[in-house]
Amino acid sequence: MTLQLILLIGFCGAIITYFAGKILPVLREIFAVAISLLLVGMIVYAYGRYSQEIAQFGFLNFKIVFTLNRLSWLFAIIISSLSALSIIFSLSYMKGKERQDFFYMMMLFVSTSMLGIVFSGTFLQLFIFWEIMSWSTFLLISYSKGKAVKAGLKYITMSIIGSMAMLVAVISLYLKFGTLEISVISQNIDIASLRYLSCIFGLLFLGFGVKAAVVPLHTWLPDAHSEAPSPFSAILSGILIKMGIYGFILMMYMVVGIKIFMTLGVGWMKFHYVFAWLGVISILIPSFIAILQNDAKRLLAWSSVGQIGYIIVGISMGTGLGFLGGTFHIFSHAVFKGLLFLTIASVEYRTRTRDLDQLGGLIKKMPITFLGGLIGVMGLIGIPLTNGFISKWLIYKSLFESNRMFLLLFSLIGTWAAILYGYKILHNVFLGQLPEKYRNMKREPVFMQIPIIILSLTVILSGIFPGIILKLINNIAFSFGLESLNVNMWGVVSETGTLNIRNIFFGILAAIALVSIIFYSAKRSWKVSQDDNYAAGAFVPVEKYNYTVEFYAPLYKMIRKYLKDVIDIFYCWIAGLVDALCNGIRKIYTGDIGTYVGYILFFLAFLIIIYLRG
Amino acid sequence: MVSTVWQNPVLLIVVPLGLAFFTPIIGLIRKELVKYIPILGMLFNLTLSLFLLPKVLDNPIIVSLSGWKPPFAINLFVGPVGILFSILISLVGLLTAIYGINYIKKGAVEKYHMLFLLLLTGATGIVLTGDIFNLFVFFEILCISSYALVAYNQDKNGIEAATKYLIQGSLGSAFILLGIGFLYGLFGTLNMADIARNITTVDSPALFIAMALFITGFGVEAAIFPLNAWLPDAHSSAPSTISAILSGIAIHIGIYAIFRVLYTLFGFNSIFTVLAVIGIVTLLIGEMSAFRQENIKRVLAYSSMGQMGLIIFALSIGTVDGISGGLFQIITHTLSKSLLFLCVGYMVYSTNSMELSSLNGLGKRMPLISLLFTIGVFSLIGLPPFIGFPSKLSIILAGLKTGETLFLILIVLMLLATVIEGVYFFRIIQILYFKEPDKEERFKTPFTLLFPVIILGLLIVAIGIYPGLLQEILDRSAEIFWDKLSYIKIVFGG
Amino acid sequence: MDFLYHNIHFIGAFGLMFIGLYMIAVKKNLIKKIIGLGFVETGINLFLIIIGYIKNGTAPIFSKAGLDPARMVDPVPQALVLTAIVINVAILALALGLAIRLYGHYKTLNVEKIRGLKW
Amino acid sequence: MKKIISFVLLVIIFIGIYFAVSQIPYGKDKMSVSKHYLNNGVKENGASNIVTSVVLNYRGFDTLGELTILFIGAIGLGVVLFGFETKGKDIKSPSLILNAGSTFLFPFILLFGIYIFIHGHLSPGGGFQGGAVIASGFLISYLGYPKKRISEKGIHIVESLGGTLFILIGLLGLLLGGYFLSNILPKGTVNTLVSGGIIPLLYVLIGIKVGAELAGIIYKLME
Repeated sequence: MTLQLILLIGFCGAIITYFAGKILPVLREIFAVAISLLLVGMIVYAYGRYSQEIAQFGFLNFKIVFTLNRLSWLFAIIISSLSALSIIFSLSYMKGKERQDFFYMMMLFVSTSMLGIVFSGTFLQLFIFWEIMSWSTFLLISYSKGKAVKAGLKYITMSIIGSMAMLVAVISLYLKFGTLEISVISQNIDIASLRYLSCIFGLLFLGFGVKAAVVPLHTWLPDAHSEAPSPFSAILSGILIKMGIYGFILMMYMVVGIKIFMTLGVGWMKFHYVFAWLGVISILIPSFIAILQNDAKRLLAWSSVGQIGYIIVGISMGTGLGFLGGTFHIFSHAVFKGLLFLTIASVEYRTRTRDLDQLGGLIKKMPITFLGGLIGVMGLIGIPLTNGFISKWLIYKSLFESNRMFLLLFSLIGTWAAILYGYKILHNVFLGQLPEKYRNMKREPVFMQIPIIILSLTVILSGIFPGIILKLINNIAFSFGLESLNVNMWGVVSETGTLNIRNIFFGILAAIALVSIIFYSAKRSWKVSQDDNYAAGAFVPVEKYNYTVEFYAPLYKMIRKYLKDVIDIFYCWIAGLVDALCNGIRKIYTGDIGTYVGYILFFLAFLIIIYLRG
Repeated sequence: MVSTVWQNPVLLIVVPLGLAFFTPIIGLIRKELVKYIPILGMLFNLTLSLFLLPKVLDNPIIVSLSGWKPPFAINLFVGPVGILFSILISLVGLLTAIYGINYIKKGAVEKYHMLFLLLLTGATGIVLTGDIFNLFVFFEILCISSYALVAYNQDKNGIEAATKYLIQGSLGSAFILLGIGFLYGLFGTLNMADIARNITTVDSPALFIAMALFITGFGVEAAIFPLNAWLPDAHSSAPSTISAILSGIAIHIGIYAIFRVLYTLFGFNSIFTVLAVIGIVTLLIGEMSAFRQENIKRVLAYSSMGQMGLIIFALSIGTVDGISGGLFQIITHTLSKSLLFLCVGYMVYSTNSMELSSLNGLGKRMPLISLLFTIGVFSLIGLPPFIGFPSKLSIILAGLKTGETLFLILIVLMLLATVIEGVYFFRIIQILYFKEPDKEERFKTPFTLLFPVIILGLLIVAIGIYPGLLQEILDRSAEIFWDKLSYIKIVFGG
Repeated sequence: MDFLYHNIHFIGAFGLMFIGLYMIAVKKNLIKKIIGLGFVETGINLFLIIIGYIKNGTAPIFSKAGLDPARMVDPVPQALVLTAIVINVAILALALGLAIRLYGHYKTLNVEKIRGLKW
Repeated sequence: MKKIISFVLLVIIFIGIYFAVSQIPYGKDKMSVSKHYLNNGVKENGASNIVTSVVLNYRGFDTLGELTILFIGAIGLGVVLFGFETKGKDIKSPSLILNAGSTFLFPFILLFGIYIFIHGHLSPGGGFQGGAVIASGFLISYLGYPKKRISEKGIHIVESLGGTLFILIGLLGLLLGGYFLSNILPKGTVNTLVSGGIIPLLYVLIGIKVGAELAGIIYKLME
């Protein structure tokens, strides 16, 4: 009953929140936070109680089964806690905005439907919750109006296409296996031919891939993530795109099994191979595109595509280490990308802009936000002692061990790009010169500080003690029949020293100590105010002296011409084509009654001809 | 004797008819009372149909009229399908009648209510009758009253649409009559069961031509492509209550008629394949035409056309599953489309414009109506947890179950059409919610306008979450609908 | 000639229908279209009556004793035609009413000009 | 172009119809159900005109529908032409001959119509035909006195009563005979005026109703 109860509480809570808001705004906020925290609590409570529940009533003739296993628990906890933090964050962020009842309702709706996805024991439920997630997300993406409207339409169009493909796959699974229960299908997977499974994978790739924003299907993401309300962007980037990954993991490891999966494909085009390459492309190009962005959220959005690439590369390796890395990256990306989006949101909340050319120097004004941003960027880049380091390290290691040098190389290049854009966002927002207009800015409200602090601590703590989560993931991997690795509190132990944070931790502490000793003992500089802008005695106007504009200008010149989003242009072209076609089609209704009568006669004649000929 | 008289299904047709005839006299007593007559009639029908439903699920009832056994007199075949349709008709009719109390204010109000009731009676008659010529008569009742009602507003568009509808529709009826003539010439009888019994004895072009005539004739009402040119005009120009009835009921009745004739009388298997293709073509054309419309009611009308294609496709799959899915889709479409038209009716009434741009930001100005509109739209696209999802799912399931490549291709096309449908509907949702309104002031909605819409919305959600509610009824109905032999057997009493 | 002789009834009925359909499809004047509709209906009614005809049959009325039921023509098509005529009357009346209204709006009955609703 | 296409389509259709018609023998006896009517109709209904018997009893439900359609036609015309003003055209008063003739003929036409529908079960004719004749009487009176109006309310009451009574008789049949429209009255002797059970009664109602409706339609269209 617990799982159904969780979902029930989520959905009903969403609706209650809406109506509570009609009565009293405070009531709504209390409800929203309470329900999201309650969900977190229930999921924490459910830890270790892995079970399968068959629902009392079916859907059509299908059984409804809810399952909780380690994998879904991991996802559930990420979903529920990140959305709880986002909702807490929204308490301040959404203040004074219109239609808040709706916003909170949809936030709860989206997160509960994602919980529904991970608790699904049958593909049917998976699809149902998937669709609920799609449309509720759509309603939130367009929330801010303006450009968001177009972004929402783009999102939902791709999303529908994806889910239609998924629907076909689901139904064909049903016809093949006579059931949609995931556990039953995975037991009987042998009766399906490889060709059939490849087709299914192709279809599901469309379905899951759109949500996961793998490269040819990513075009909705930059628009949607940047235009959505910021707390929701955190959810979008942090967990929603992971739902696609969840689907992939489910299919690859749980349903089909990794052994069969590695043999899937057409000829030499093995599926996992294609998949890994798509992952690498997702790392490489979007990361460079991200450098070019001047909208902070758009930059982060492109970076999300890149980070998803790491996850995909990791899980498509089919080794224990790769799985460990990929899945850990799901967690770490959720945390640090959520953190970054919230950071930007709190900057945006105070400054009313997220244009990187106009911001700068906010370090003094919002120190906690800066700290959050710093830690987030460190995680993003993968600096040791953050969780991003752990996952990326593991992924590189697995690539290395699987002898995929090209993949490794391209992933590393992607990381350089990550460093560049990570620094760009950090610098352009927080460092440098403070624009004049923000001189009297207040600090961020407390409800924004709490989630940022919690997430920052998570990034650091899970970077120092990765074992807590690695152990769980290792168990998941073991249950999928992958090789079990020796995981302890500090990392993965093996003869070659796969990952040992203890050494790194102390090493880095020592290095920091060393650097600071040198830095302070060899101090030759003096402090200068940023506004000490004298150029040969002449006073330089403050506004113009803002070097955040055209950051990395030479680099832009070099790479810009290669980095058009060709795929997006292609899709838009197709959309235009369809549009024109539709406009043409409706011209058959000419408005002339004689023509219409002609149609009727034609139809009759057509039927008669059919008969006379056959 | 007296106790069972009130359960006689013939009352489903006769009582509303009598009420409609009696309306002018009531109108003489008090003009206001006339508005409540359709409500009375439909309430009666709804109660009786719901009461009859469990009975006919076991055994369809045969009612012979004038006291002679079939085939000598007209008989009613009251099966689950008929009662299902009757419930739908009376439900939507009831809600629309309630909506109409405050909605219809100008024009010949009294006559509107009479015609409204007669239209619904005609629809009920079609689904219950077991006689081909009687079917034609009721079909004409349905058609002629809808011609008149489309023109009710008497504006330029309404009259034009009604004229076009009338010419195409009566051409269709002429074909049906010709088809009936052929059948009578071949078999010397008009009772459907009797014809069905003898149909194997004849194998001639006349039979096929008769069938082609029937398909064409009923197809005009059922909005098969390319016979559906009247539909967008008529549905968009009629008063919204009538659009709701036309879109929610009238066209489904056309489909019922086609498939009753095909399943029970003819049953050429090859024609089902052709019809399935035509259905998908209708779907695609409808959705594509709706894509670029700027007139909200025309969007809905074209979408109705598309949905008709989907239903035709489902019913031509030719398996019990397919029929069950098709019936389910009919219910979906009836509920959703009447909901949408009623919502839009109020929107158009308030904003005085049918342009999509006039709906900007209505989500703020009339929140409840917009919410219900959204529910209806989601249900039509087929998103869970609304009724459209299980129905679409069962259609796809039925189609793929046949395992034929043709159906696979058709289903892929159908999904493509769903994408197109989704896009334009989502665009409307965005216009409702995410565009700045021109004015801020909110509209107050009268309760009589709100009540029917809320009921429809609740039904959509309830069945969407728990489709098991309908599943058994639909499966049983589909079985009886499909089974020609048992039809004959039941009519002739074993 | 023989063909004509034996099928003259059908030719009459379907000829009317053909003319009517052609009128509906081609003529531009709305009234002519409506007249075409009348033609079609009449043709079909004629066809129905022909179906029920029996060579040398009598009317199905037992007005005096000793009439042989076997020699009477089929009464059913006559009943049908009765109904069909009434239906036709209703349709034509409505159509004419609409035409009057349409003329009021457009000041023309040329259907090619009455194209307010399209696409 | 359009003409040619239409013509070709029509030719195809009629080729199909030709094939179909060639299957239906002309002038041969192919009755199945109506055999029963011819053989037993008189016995079962007491009406000597079998067509009437079919129209009102065996297929009485159709007739009810038919009445409804005419009713719809009348109301529909009312809806379509609601509020339509005659543009103050001066109606020329007709010639003296028409004027006097219509006054003279009107009662006779009415009488003839009534005769037709009362004898509907005995001889050719019936409610619809009688109603049409009555309506033509009204037409003549209209031609004679274009300015005179019969009361629309009166027409409504008549047609409404006609329809309602028809249904009430049917329901009475359901109540007493167990079937809608069952012939509950005694059959009487064949070929007398009072025979055929409810049939003459119904035909009278139909006659009045149809007369009223057609007259209504004529007046509406005349305006």
